[in-house]
Amino acid sequence: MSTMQLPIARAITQGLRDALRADDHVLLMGEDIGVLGGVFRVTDGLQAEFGAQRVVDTPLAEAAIVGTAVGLCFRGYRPVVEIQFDGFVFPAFNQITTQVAKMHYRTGGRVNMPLVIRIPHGGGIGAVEHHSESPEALFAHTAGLRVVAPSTAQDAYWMTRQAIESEDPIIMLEPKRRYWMKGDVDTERRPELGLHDAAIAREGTDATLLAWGPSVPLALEAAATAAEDGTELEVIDLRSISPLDIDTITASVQRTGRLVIVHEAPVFGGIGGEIAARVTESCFYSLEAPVLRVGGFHTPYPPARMEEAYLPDLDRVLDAVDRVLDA
Amino acid sequence: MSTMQLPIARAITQGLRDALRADDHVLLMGEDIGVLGGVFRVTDGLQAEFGAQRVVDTPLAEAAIVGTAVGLCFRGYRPVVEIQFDGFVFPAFNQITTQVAKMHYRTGGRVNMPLVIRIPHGGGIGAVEHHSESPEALFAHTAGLRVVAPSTAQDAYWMTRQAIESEDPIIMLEPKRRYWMKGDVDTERRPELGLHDAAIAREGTDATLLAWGPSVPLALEAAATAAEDGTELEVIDLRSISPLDIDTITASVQRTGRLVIVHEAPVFGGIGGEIAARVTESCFYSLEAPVLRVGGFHTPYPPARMEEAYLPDLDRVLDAVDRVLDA
Amino acid sequence: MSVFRTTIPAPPQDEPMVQLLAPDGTRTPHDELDPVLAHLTGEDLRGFYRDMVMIRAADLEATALQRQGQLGLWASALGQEGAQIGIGHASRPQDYFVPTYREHGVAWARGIEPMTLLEMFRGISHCGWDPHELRTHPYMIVLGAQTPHAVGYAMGIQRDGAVGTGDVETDTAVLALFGDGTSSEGEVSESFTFAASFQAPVVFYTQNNQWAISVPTSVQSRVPLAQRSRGWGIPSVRVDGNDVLACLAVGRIALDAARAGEGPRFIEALTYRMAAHTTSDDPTRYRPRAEEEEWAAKDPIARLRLHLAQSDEIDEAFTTACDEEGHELAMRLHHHIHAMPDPDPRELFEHVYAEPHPLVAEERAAYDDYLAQFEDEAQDQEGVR
Amino acid sequence: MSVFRTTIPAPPQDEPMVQLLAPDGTRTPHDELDPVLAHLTGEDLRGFYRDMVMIRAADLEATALQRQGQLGLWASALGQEGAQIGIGHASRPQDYFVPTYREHGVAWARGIEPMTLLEMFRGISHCGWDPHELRTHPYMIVLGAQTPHAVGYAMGIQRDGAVGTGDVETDTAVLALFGDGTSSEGEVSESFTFAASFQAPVVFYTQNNQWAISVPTSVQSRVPLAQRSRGWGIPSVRVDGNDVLACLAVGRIALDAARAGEGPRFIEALTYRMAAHTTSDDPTRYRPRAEEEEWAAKDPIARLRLHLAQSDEIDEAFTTACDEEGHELAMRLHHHIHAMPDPDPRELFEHVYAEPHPLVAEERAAYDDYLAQFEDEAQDQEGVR
Ligand SMILES: Cc1ncc(C[n+]2csc(CCOP(=O)(O)OP(=O)(O)O)c2C)c(N)n1
Ligand SMILES: Cc1ncc(C[n+]2csc(CCOP(=O)(O)OP(=O)(O)O)c2C)c(N)n1
Ligand SMILES: [Mg+2]
Ligand SMILES: [Mg+2]
Repeated sequence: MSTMQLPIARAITQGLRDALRADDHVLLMGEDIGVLGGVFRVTDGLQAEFGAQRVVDTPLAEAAIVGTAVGLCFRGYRPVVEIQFDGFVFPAFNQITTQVAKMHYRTGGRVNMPLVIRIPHGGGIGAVEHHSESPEALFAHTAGLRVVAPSTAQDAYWMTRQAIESEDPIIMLEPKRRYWMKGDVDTERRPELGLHDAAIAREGTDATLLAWGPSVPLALEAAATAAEDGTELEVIDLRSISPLDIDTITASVQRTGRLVIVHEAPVFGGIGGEIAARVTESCFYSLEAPVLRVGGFHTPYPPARMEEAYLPDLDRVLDAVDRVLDA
Repeated sequence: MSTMQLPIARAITQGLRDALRADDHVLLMGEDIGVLGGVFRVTDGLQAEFGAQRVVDTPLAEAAIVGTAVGLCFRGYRPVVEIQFDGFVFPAFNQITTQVAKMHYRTGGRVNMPLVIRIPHGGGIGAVEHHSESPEALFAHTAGLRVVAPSTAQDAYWMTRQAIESEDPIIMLEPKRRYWMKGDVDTERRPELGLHDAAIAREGTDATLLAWGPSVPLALEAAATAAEDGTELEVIDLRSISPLDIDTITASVQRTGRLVIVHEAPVFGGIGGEIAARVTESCFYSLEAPVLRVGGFHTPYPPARMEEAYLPDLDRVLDAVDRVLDA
Repeated sequence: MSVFRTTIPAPPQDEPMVQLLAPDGTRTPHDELDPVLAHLTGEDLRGFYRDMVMIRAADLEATALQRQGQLGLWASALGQEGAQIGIGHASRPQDYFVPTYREHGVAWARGIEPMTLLEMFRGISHCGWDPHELRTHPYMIVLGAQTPHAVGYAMGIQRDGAVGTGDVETDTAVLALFGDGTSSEGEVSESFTFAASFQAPVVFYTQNNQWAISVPTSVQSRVPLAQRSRGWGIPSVRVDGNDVLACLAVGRIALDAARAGEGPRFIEALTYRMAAHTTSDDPTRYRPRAEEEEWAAKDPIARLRLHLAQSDEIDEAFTTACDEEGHELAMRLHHHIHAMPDPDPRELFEHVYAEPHPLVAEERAAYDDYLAQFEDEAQDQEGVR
Repeated sequence: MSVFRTTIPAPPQDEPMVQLLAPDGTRTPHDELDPVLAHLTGEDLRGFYRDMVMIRAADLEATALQRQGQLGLWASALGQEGAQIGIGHASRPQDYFVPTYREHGVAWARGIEPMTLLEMFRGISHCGWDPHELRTHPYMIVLGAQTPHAVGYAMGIQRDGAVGTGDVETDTAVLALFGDGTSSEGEVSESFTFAASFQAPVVFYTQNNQWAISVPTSVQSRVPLAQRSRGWGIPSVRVDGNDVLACLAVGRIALDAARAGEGPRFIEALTYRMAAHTTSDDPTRYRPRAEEEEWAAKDPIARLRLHLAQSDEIDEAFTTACDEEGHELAMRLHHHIHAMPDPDPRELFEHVYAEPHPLVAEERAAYDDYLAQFEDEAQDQEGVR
């Protein structure tokens, strides 16, 4: 009864709705999230249901959206702010990096920042500049932030709930090009996985494919394709970028001996590098090939008619799988 | 005759002075850089020499400092802006990430951004919060920026010159706690090393120690100490964080078989991870131990009386060297 | 009266709006503005009319092209033609323009081909023109990020000595455009600070089209936006943005003041975004149809036509010719865009840096090798067949 | 007169300054402000005098402690005691304060021990107090970053229904403090926008101490800063910041207006930073000695003493007692700080997150192991000896 088929966007809507119902101190803020329901309609209907004091259309200023949310935390609220697109989080970068991340530490643990920053992220939607960014590495490097990226409807619901319940600030990266991908959602049975646990999305033995957010369906597709040729890939849906569930990753790599990491962000300086370094350190003697990374190039996100070449796709992932198996 | 002993800060001053002399379109902008000569006195005397139109005390707003510099590039100028401390670059993060980095690409190569952003960076000066940050990874991940970090007076002079001559935007991280460390500077003979070349600061055979900026003297000290025990460490002064001189690094690691990376920034998500991943990929069969990293912890920069524990020091570097040699 | 002052005339909403052409075409005389417009001939006015018709035609066609999948997105400027053509013609050739993403009329007045604008919306480039050549900044999507660029450019003009010499043919000003919603971004305020502090030759121009996507201007400011800049001592005016003549006149005064070295100015042009925010938007979700109708009655094109008709400066032959020319422009856009090839994906590696870059070179080479595999495979397969 | 308006009275610099106490101690009557101060007794005024003396003593001692190496840095508030004690006492206990890093007088008036302030400057913690308990935000070093927090807190007050009920004992307001230089930061302007838009119960209070390190206020604004907020329709006033009574009165009016639901207010308190920017600064490089002397003659403490002496509310016994108490406070600080142990370095891993975090736990454990090595080594060596 509590299970339904929902697209990811709607699963988040439901997560927000249930959080708003569960706790009077939860409130949503952002540009166009109220009357319009957000440009992706993720907050659709919520202002009508909870009123303009709890679902707030703010003035157009990201630093102040995040900055006022910090102030609301001090007053005991649990704000959930929406950044309209990944590329527009940068005006708020100072607040996120020097305030949100550091406030608990600054106050010696006396003040919590139960703040969620929702960011539709990633490319593949044919958009103009600044609408397809993958800035996760820019947040993960900063201690004090937690960074998560659901890839399924079920996770979208529950990770929204868990993020809002967390006493720490969470950057939630929503896989915008998968917003309308459907999946089963059970809104009643709490999942066993914690907010920061990785999931084995498919078991396999020959190599591990690790991905998050919008790249998980791609990794699964690659595994299905490889299986046709008799190669069994294990797919890890990372779910949490910071902290990393390094135990799940190393356990898998120790079994398979090989790791390919897929993400949309540019490879250079991306979180794939951190994972590769860590895995290599802990699995140095069980790794049979160097960790390979498939991701964006060291270029700005290109105009839409070139984005297919920029984004990891099935061929590029399988090419890396071949290389890691050949090594 | 053209060689003099200068502290790093003064070498930069001289680099700026000579650049201002060489090209009328060079101008300096920032907070307190004019009359005061900057809080570190790096621009000392320059406003008196070149006037307030070329050495500009700006209003107190980092986004506009960088943003107006972008506009000045469009008008044919070569602005050099000073961010007063590393922790205060974040209000300008939007301009740096979405404008400075992307403008050349956005305009299809029609407009250059010969802009230098000077940032005194790193810790170890006993300062209050936000005065000791190492944000290099947050810039290096963004294509379109170049990130450099001199560690000697000679490099401070010439990399300043080269950065200003570059047609691309440069983030120049200045080793603030080494500002008064002296070295020989030859202001006439152009060095052979390009702006983005790494330097072998000390040759060795047993393992490679890689560091940049303020950590280079530490790495050299560690190599000297290790040498007393008969261990010969090769020390690479990275000099350029983006792009990386990966050839110099891999050549060294192929010789020594071992690599320890030292930086002040938190290890998690730091550029050390990128280097480790790349080196492991290209030296998989010559590496005799996993690449180890010594750096800041996954915590905000702590209060000054704890920073000694936070920052890599001789013992922590030698401990990592021991571990990499024992593996 | 309290010691706390607002210096805003009470009630706060009371800000006069400069208007020369009423919606019914009536021309109100104006002591300060009339001399600025005195040089305009009937020919000039008809030219403005034609400009507005042309750009509207291009705009409607672009929306159609988006529906046909030829553009990824289109941000229509429908209804804002008066504000845009007015300020476009207020400038002098040497001036530098710093637009938003909805400045098609301004671009037209500055001589930028509509086709060039479409490149960005089609997704084949981020900017179709040479900013140096056309003295027009790239379209800007990060709201407000362009305003400090405008001020910086103006500071460059000052350093070049191209301000305040008294020669209007060479003294140069910058026009910084931004929307009513964007007025809330901190970078816009910082731009006011820099412009005021350095007395930079820059004119800020807001088309207050009443909406920032679904958010009305009242959320950004409870007092008329024109008043915002006065907190910095920057003189400002509210003008009827659907009145091309008033926009031209106040724009000319402001730009000439800036070029004369009198410092920055701010103009709020009251207008209306008649279409959706972009082709992705659905305005029925947030604004009443009645409001759209109310503004339709204030249309800038109809208004100028009525005015010109009243003074016999225009006849049906001319308006028909304009409409036909607009239609032809639309057809040209249609054909051009359908014939436009997609870029080679390898172009994505170009112009990341102005100078050589080892990582870009390495990734590009690896990508070439990777693509070559498929060509090899394809050849192999052909060999097999 | 041009259509371009500034609404700033000409000449632009002409902004009246509210003053109740002249530098010579003369008290000017004031229709609006006197009733606000009517409840104050001689005892209260002597209390303000004592407050200012105490905080100045603490301040001077902190500078000395920095010179002795006991503090890493000190940001002196010398000369700003009137502006700070005034606004501190303007508040009601339930109000929330959002300070900069130079708010020692405000902190004192709010009951924060000077010793607690020193923690941050000594480098043993980033903030010595509990913001919830003391209803005072941490000192903020990133200029302007605190102002949106203040507005957000005020938005929380609105949601709690603790505004506009008419009960001054529970209706709550927020005080957002920032410096003249900081007024240029975009986040401050965005805070004005949010505060105005939501009519949040927040009072912005700038101590215009004439300098932002080496940069005079004139670089931040060519018109009086008090006028800045009027661009948002936020009522504002310029007050003599060295006049503790005027600061208290305008502060009380503003905070009570905010708590009554009338929306935000802005106060510019004109004062002077008598000392260096911080102990790292050398003001002789940028400002004339004569300016310092000019302002010394307007000293807030001397002014109140003269006033109280004129009305026989104070005698030498009292001022001597205050001085002695100040001296004792200084001594207490001196002893406390010298006795203060350095924190255990392991504390650096604490309070990064409120909830468990595997990476922090891992790094902490590794660090413990690493430290244990040395202990083992030390023990081994002892064993050898
Ligand atoms: C920094 C930033 N935040 C958010 C957006 C998303 N966005 C695009 S247009 C828009 C509304 C802009 O309104 P306004 O400034 O009034 O200009 P208009 O579209 O009405 O011309 C928003 C929120 C953006 N492009 N940039
Ligand atoms: C965002 C940011 N930029 C720069 C600095 C460095 N800085 C510290 S204090 C200061 C001057 C502040 O002047 P003002 O706001 O007038 O306050 P005052 O120090 O005079 O009290 C500067 C530039 C900073 N702390 N934060
Ligand atoms: Mg608008
Ligand atoms: Mg100041």
